[in-house]
Amino acid sequence: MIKNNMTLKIGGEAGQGVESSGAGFAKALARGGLHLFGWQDYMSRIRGGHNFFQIKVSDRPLYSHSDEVHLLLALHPETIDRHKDEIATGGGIVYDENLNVDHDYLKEKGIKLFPIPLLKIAEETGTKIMANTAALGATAGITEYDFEHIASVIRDNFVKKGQEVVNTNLEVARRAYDLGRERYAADFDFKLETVKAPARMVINGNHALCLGAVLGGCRFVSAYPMTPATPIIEWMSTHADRYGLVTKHSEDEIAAICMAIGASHAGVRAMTATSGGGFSLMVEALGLAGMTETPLVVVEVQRAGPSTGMPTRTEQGDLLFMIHASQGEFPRIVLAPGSVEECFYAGWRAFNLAEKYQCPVIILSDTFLANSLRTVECRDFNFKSVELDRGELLTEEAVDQLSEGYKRYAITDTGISPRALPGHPNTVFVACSDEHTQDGHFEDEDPDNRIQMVEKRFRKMEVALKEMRTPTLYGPQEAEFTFVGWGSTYGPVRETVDRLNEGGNKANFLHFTDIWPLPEDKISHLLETTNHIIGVESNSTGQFAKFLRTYTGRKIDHQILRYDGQPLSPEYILTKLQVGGGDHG
Amino acid sequence: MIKNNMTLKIGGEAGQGVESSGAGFAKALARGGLHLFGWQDYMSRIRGGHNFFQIKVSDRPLYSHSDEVHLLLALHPETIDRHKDEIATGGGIVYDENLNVDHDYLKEKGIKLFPIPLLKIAEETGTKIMANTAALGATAGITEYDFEHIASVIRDNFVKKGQEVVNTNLEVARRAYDLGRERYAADFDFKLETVKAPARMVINGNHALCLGAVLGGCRFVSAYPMTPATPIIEWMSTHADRYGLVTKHSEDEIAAICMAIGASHAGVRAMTATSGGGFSLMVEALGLAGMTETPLVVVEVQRAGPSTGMPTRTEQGDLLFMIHASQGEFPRIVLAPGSVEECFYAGWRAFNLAEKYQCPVIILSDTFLANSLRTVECRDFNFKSVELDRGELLTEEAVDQLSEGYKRYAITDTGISPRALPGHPNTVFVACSDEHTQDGHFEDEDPDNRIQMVEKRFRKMEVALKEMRTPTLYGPQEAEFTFVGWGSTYGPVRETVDRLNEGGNKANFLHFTDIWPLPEDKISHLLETTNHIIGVESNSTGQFAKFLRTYTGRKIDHQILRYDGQPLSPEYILTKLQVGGGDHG
Amino acid sequence: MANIKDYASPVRSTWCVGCGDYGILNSLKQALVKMDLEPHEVLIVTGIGCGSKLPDYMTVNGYTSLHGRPIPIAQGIHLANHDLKVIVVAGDGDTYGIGGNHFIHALRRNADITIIVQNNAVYGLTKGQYSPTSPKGFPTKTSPPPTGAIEPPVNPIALALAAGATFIARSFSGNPPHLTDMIVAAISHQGCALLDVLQPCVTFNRDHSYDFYRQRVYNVEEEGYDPSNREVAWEKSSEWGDRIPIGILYMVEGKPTYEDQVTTLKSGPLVKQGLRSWGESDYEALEAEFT
Amino acid sequence: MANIKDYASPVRSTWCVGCGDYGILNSLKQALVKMDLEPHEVLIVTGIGCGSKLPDYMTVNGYTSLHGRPIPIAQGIHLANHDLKVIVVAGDGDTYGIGGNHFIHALRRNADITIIVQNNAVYGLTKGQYSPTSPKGFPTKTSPPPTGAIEPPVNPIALALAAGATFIARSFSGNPPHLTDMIVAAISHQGCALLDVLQPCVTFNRDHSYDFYRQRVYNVEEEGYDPSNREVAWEKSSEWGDRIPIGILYMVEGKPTYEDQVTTLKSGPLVKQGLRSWGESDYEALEAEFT
Ligand SMILES: Cc1ncc(C[n+]2csc(CCOP(=O)(O)OP(=O)(O)O)c2C)c(N)n1
Ligand SMILES: Cc1ncc(C[n+]2csc(CCOP(=O)(O)OP(=O)(O)O)c2C)c(N)n1
Ligand code: SF4
Ligand code: SF4
Ligand SMILES: [Mg+2]
Ligand SMILES: [Mg+2]
Repeated sequence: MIKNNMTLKIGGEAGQGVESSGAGFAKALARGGLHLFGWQDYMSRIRGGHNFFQIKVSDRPLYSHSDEVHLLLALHPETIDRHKDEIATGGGIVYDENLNVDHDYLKEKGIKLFPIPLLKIAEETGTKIMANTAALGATAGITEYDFEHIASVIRDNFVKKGQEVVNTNLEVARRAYDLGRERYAADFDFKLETVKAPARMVINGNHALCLGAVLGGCRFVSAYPMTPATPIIEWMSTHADRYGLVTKHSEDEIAAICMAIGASHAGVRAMTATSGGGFSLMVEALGLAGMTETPLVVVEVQRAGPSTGMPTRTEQGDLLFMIHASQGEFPRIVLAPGSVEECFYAGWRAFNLAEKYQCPVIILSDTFLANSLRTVECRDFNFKSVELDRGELLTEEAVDQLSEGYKRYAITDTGISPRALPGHPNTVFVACSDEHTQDGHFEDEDPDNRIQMVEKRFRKMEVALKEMRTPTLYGPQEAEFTFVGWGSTYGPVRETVDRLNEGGNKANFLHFTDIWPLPEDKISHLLETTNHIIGVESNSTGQFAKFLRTYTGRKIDHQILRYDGQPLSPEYILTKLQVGGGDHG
Repeated sequence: MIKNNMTLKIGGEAGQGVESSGAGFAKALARGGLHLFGWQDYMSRIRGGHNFFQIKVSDRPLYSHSDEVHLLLALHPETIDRHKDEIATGGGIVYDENLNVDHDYLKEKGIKLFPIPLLKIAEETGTKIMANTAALGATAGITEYDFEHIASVIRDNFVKKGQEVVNTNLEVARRAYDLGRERYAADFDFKLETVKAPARMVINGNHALCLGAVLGGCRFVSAYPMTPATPIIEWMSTHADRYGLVTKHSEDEIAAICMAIGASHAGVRAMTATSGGGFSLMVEALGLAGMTETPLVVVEVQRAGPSTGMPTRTEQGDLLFMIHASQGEFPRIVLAPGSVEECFYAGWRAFNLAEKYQCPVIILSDTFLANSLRTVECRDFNFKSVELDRGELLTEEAVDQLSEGYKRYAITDTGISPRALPGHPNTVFVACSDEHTQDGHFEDEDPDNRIQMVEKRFRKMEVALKEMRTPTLYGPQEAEFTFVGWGSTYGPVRETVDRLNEGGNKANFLHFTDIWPLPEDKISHLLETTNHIIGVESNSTGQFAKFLRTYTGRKIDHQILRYDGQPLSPEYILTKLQVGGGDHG
Repeated sequence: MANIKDYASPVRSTWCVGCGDYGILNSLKQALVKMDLEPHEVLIVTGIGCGSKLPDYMTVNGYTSLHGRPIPIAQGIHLANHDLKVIVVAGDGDTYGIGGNHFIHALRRNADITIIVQNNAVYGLTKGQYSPTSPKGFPTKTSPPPTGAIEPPVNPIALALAAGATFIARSFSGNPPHLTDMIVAAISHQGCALLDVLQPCVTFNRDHSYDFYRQRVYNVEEEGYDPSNREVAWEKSSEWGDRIPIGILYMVEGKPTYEDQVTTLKSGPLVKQGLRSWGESDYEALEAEFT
Repeated sequence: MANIKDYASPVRSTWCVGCGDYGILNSLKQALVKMDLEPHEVLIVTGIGCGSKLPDYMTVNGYTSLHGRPIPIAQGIHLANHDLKVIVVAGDGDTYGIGGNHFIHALRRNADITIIVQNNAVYGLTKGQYSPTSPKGFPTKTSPPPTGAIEPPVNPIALALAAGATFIARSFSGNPPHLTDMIVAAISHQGCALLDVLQPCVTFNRDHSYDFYRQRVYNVEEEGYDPSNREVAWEKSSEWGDRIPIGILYMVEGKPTYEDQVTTLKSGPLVKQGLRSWGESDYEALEAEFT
């Protein structure tokens, strides 16, 4: 018997409730003190097709999914066709007994079959839409998981629909649970059992980022829907009244970023969120924020490009674009969180950085990170630990005391000019997208003023550099080979390192989250002690590897790149480690 | 006496005709067999302010201006205030005798003063707007240049206004010429004299590019005005009827690039032209061309950024932006011509590359290159040498013969898929911005198809690499130090190398025009034999230096960067060579 | 003779069962056959959205482009080859939201293309946010209660009229014969033609169902409406509620198209003019300009 | 009391002598003083163009932004601080050309900002290309003879009306008293106000000179015009030729502004609400959502 160490995969058509079932089961697991990593995969369509939700469960913290599946919950036959070969030894399939399934083939492969009259139970007890409830019940039964956790989630999810709906669903779940347990539990080796544990949240990257942002003082979000960033404006909008936000679904992404710039100029912490295509439309205004030194937070949730690409698939294809977007040269900060904790952290830290350095801050996420759920300790999401630092924003009192002409773009040692908000008689000024004087007047010609201004702006980055975080080292100090990754590669690489070290190898891992500006010296120093560096990225050209070479001179020795739209997994990395990966200029 | 080796500078307010006077004098010089380099500097305003036109003359080919001025033609007093300190020993100032001038100061500095009753001559003979004609006449007189060259330009310029206007202008010029010669020629050491020479054109980078493009088969130009790229759509539009072009000044840059993509998709060689800000708006559609494999030529004439920046000033601030613009990864080609000849060449070559590799080609120019005039041998602009290569574009006959289903995105060894134009029954297909199958159907999920398509697209770049030009080496094969430059740094660096070598140093120069894709091996090989590399760029962060390090590992030893909006000059480079230049992240 | 089967596609649609886009797809095919146009004579440009997948579901020249940008792409194609019938098919978000500027300028210049809007008053593909044509108060995740959508909806008919459109029609995807007729009329029109199609989204916009529209739409033609009168059309444009007019709401004939007025195009489609051949006199003229 | 001198700027204008932008600048200052607004209570957002340099020539809060984008920036500012009077001043290219989409959507949502358009029917700053309001046939370097500009001009009044504007006026920079009144009226209006100002560009558009307009403009108010009637306004919107109407062409009062309807803003300007303070119950609610 293998306890609390398995992967469950729920598959079905778009519209069949794969996502809600997966999320529900995940919550039930977390409430039982278990750790999980949940990965959602959906197609770019509204109905039909094939979606799945894969949940890895463990009693230790998880950072990635694995490719092996132990229990497959099939809401339609395609789920079985597509995923049967992922099923591990001893694994099985739960499905409605009326589903048309090629028993012989599956049995031959040694896969256990767990047909259950899901629809029948649902219809007999309630209505047929409760078949998913039945499926969850049956799954819990077969794994002998504590029914109460399933019940508590059902109660929470249906409470708005009234006690009767709750009761019927509970009844449906219970019946399926009992049947599953009775018929199949004895034949299934993978079990789930409640563990005593501190409170944990189940959250994905998008939502973690939202929490960080609102707690970090964000009060204005303007955006235009774009997969996979849409949940950000949606979460913010549905919580706007409650938390005193203003959100605006604007006419396009250009308006979205411009509105955020306007709101920030007026003094409100403002952000926009989009994916690569929408970001492309924001490029001009990004430079405006740079030139006018307006704080701005832009979340870019990458998906597989180029162009419309694969809208629901993952990729880290926009790194170099983010660092170089927009004409001319201006300071910016690029953060690439790699876990939900880091998303939360980036969510509020970005606002501090934006205000301290009066520049745009880009948070670079991706489909995989945005949509993957993980259990995290509530203490790691310590809401009270959020720090607020508005940098050199002049207080009302400070402004009251100003006597001479206020210079919005005063030349200072740090390059940071004390910032006043519009509305006070002592600090009337113009923010100017042309090159300008210290007090914000157009200065399109003077070479000396120009040099001063260019240098002033870049001095800010030298200050910022000091608070950029160097990469985290995971694993032993010394190793035969060192993985280098950034952003969402964190989980899969971390798990890979664990497996390698458990297998007797000596590997470690440098995980980068603060991408730009890059403290070159510190990084070069870190790289000096490495033997063989393996770059891992979800793109086809090894963008981070190029970036690292640009600033440290160090060429990555070997690259593992994935660019098929699928997230990296420990298995993928381990396989590629043996065969060697590809690389395009 | 110094013959045919001097710099003339004409300065005045916007609206006073500085540009037309400068261009006129330049033509007169070229017709006399002289070489010239003309540099225009204007402010971002319509009237007033201060503009100038600086013409360096020689009997050998020139590639740059110099900072020293020998004859200053002042149409308003500010010209004198601003430029008096640039006047070389023995140099002088031509101005209307009624201009208010600080004689004492100027005399003390040893500057020769050549007041002439320009306005009076103009008014007595014709009308006061002919004062500029008088000024040119006087200038020719003082330098004892053959009057006939001035006369021939006057005839050409005014012929449309009728013989009387021509005659009056000739008369004005003649009187001023005689007066200038009589009064001041004896006291002025710098002389201009006709030289026998083959026919030469006087042309700037923007127009050279237009010529290359039209001769290269460009028939469609959609653009939105933006300094300094506007003259491209203007030249194309004013010549549209004559040369059978369709041009469209569209509602914005997004429409401009989309129209060009549409026209190209339908089979017409199409381009758009803009500056950095407009390009920022084109970023999303650039990726569309990449994904749908639509040939496209985009001209980006850089100006000083970020954002609106200094609209009429020069900078090379957009290099890394061009190489990385747009989400996701796709093939593109970036060319950065450095002289008017190279602009001409890039103008037609870009269309061949775009069609051969079915991808966007960006021509990166800048204010300095776009606006600087040079004399070039007509034979170097050999119109007949233009080659047309439409790559794997299927002919009507080839398409007639197709039997099976045509695959627009067929997987091939070269990555290049034979391209058919819409309109034939045998090749009906859909161009698709989502990831797609070989026949253009949406394929947003399949990992194998994805890998094939990503690799197919990038294989095109491997083929293209073979025809990318390695940098030109100027100067001796072996040298103590090697300058590395790209695009418009060409002229100033070349002149610098000449001066250094004349002065007993040993310097040479690697000039890059084909930026991307970069044949890494060949370049690394070239760099191996260099001792000390000095990077020269018109930006503040040394973008090309970073780029070179990324792909060759070679770190540039010393950088000379200019980022005050002014073009590089040999004097600037030589001065910085002594003191050492700055460098920001 | 064009045949409906020529337009069939091997690809299975991903649209929801009951989606109004099926009606548009079918009527479009019908209309093309009616006009005796073959797939290679037509080019359909779409944006990004549920409906914009349409070219994949028929056999026809197509360009599935960017969200908001099919209109300028279509204009470029048509300027390069005006032998093709160029039709834009795109969503309400695509056309009246992000693409609004191209929309008004294409109409103003009377570009000789047809614009068919799949107007479901919602963002379908991104799963149900409010769109520029969603009614005030429409609750979605980007316009949650209590207010729902704050903005009143765009009025595409009025906007097109104000932009200078020469053909404006509305139809309903639940009325295939009418829709087919309107598509034929729109494509036949010389100049920029707007056809706004009421398209039920059965998944994200239950308010604007087939029933909702069936109870409300009426054919203006049956009421002797005169589409040539701009004042009347203006009044008609604001009719929306218990009665929703469908049919040709405004049409003026004989106005020159943009393409008609481009000198170079008088010698035929640009692409058929090939790469221009250059003669000595051209070379001389070019050189003369710069010597 | 606000004083005209408070609005003076140390910067010398770069506009051409005689440019119509001077009249707009002067009347704008007059209007602000008349309304007793001080420079710090006002924020002027401009685009890029000759006229968009205006904030540099007065002392006032300003944001000189991007070509075509002042309208969304202004909306963001006003949503964040609705105590400020937020005024967009921008060219015809800026507003009706590249920025056309923001224009129609700001009007539709009745954002509480004022939009003053320096309409010189040409691109001034880029030296004389045709603009969206240039007349058909207008010859420029991007619309050379024989055809000149092919497109008929945009009709901003009609477009605004169709977009759902609640205030539309036109004035002439050669008539300062009228212009001042119109600016006062536009700023005073609750909701999105469009003021199109006929602005002679003496350098690049000689056709639309002061004289041209002086001979044609007439004040609708003097003819007893009723600006509250949308049908009449529609008719008026197409009057352009020997007679050009100026004045308030359409106005509807009492329609809620966008800002009025945003729940969070009922507690006062967002910026004055500060960074929200978080209590235990908030933390619990947030946590509960994810546990
Ligand atoms: C630049 C850009 N922004 C956003 C998106 C995401 N997106 C895809 S479709 C769509 C809206 C679809 O609505 P509509 O145009 O009405 O078409 P429908 O799906 O309703 O048919 C959006 C916002 C995108 N693809 N590109
Ligand atoms: C994105 C972008 N495209 C183009 C330009 C160049 N540009 C500056 S002003 C202008 C047009 C100005 O016309 P208008 O808005 O009518 O203002 P005016 O100068 O006439 O006052 C253009 C095209 C720019 N600054 N940014
Ligand atoms: S979501 Fe709506 S518009 Fe999209 S396919 Fe389904 S029904 Fe049609
Ligand atoms: S060019 Fe025209 S709009 Fe610009 S400043 Fe001169 S007169 Fe005014
Ligand atoms: Mg829609
Ligand atoms: Mg204008």
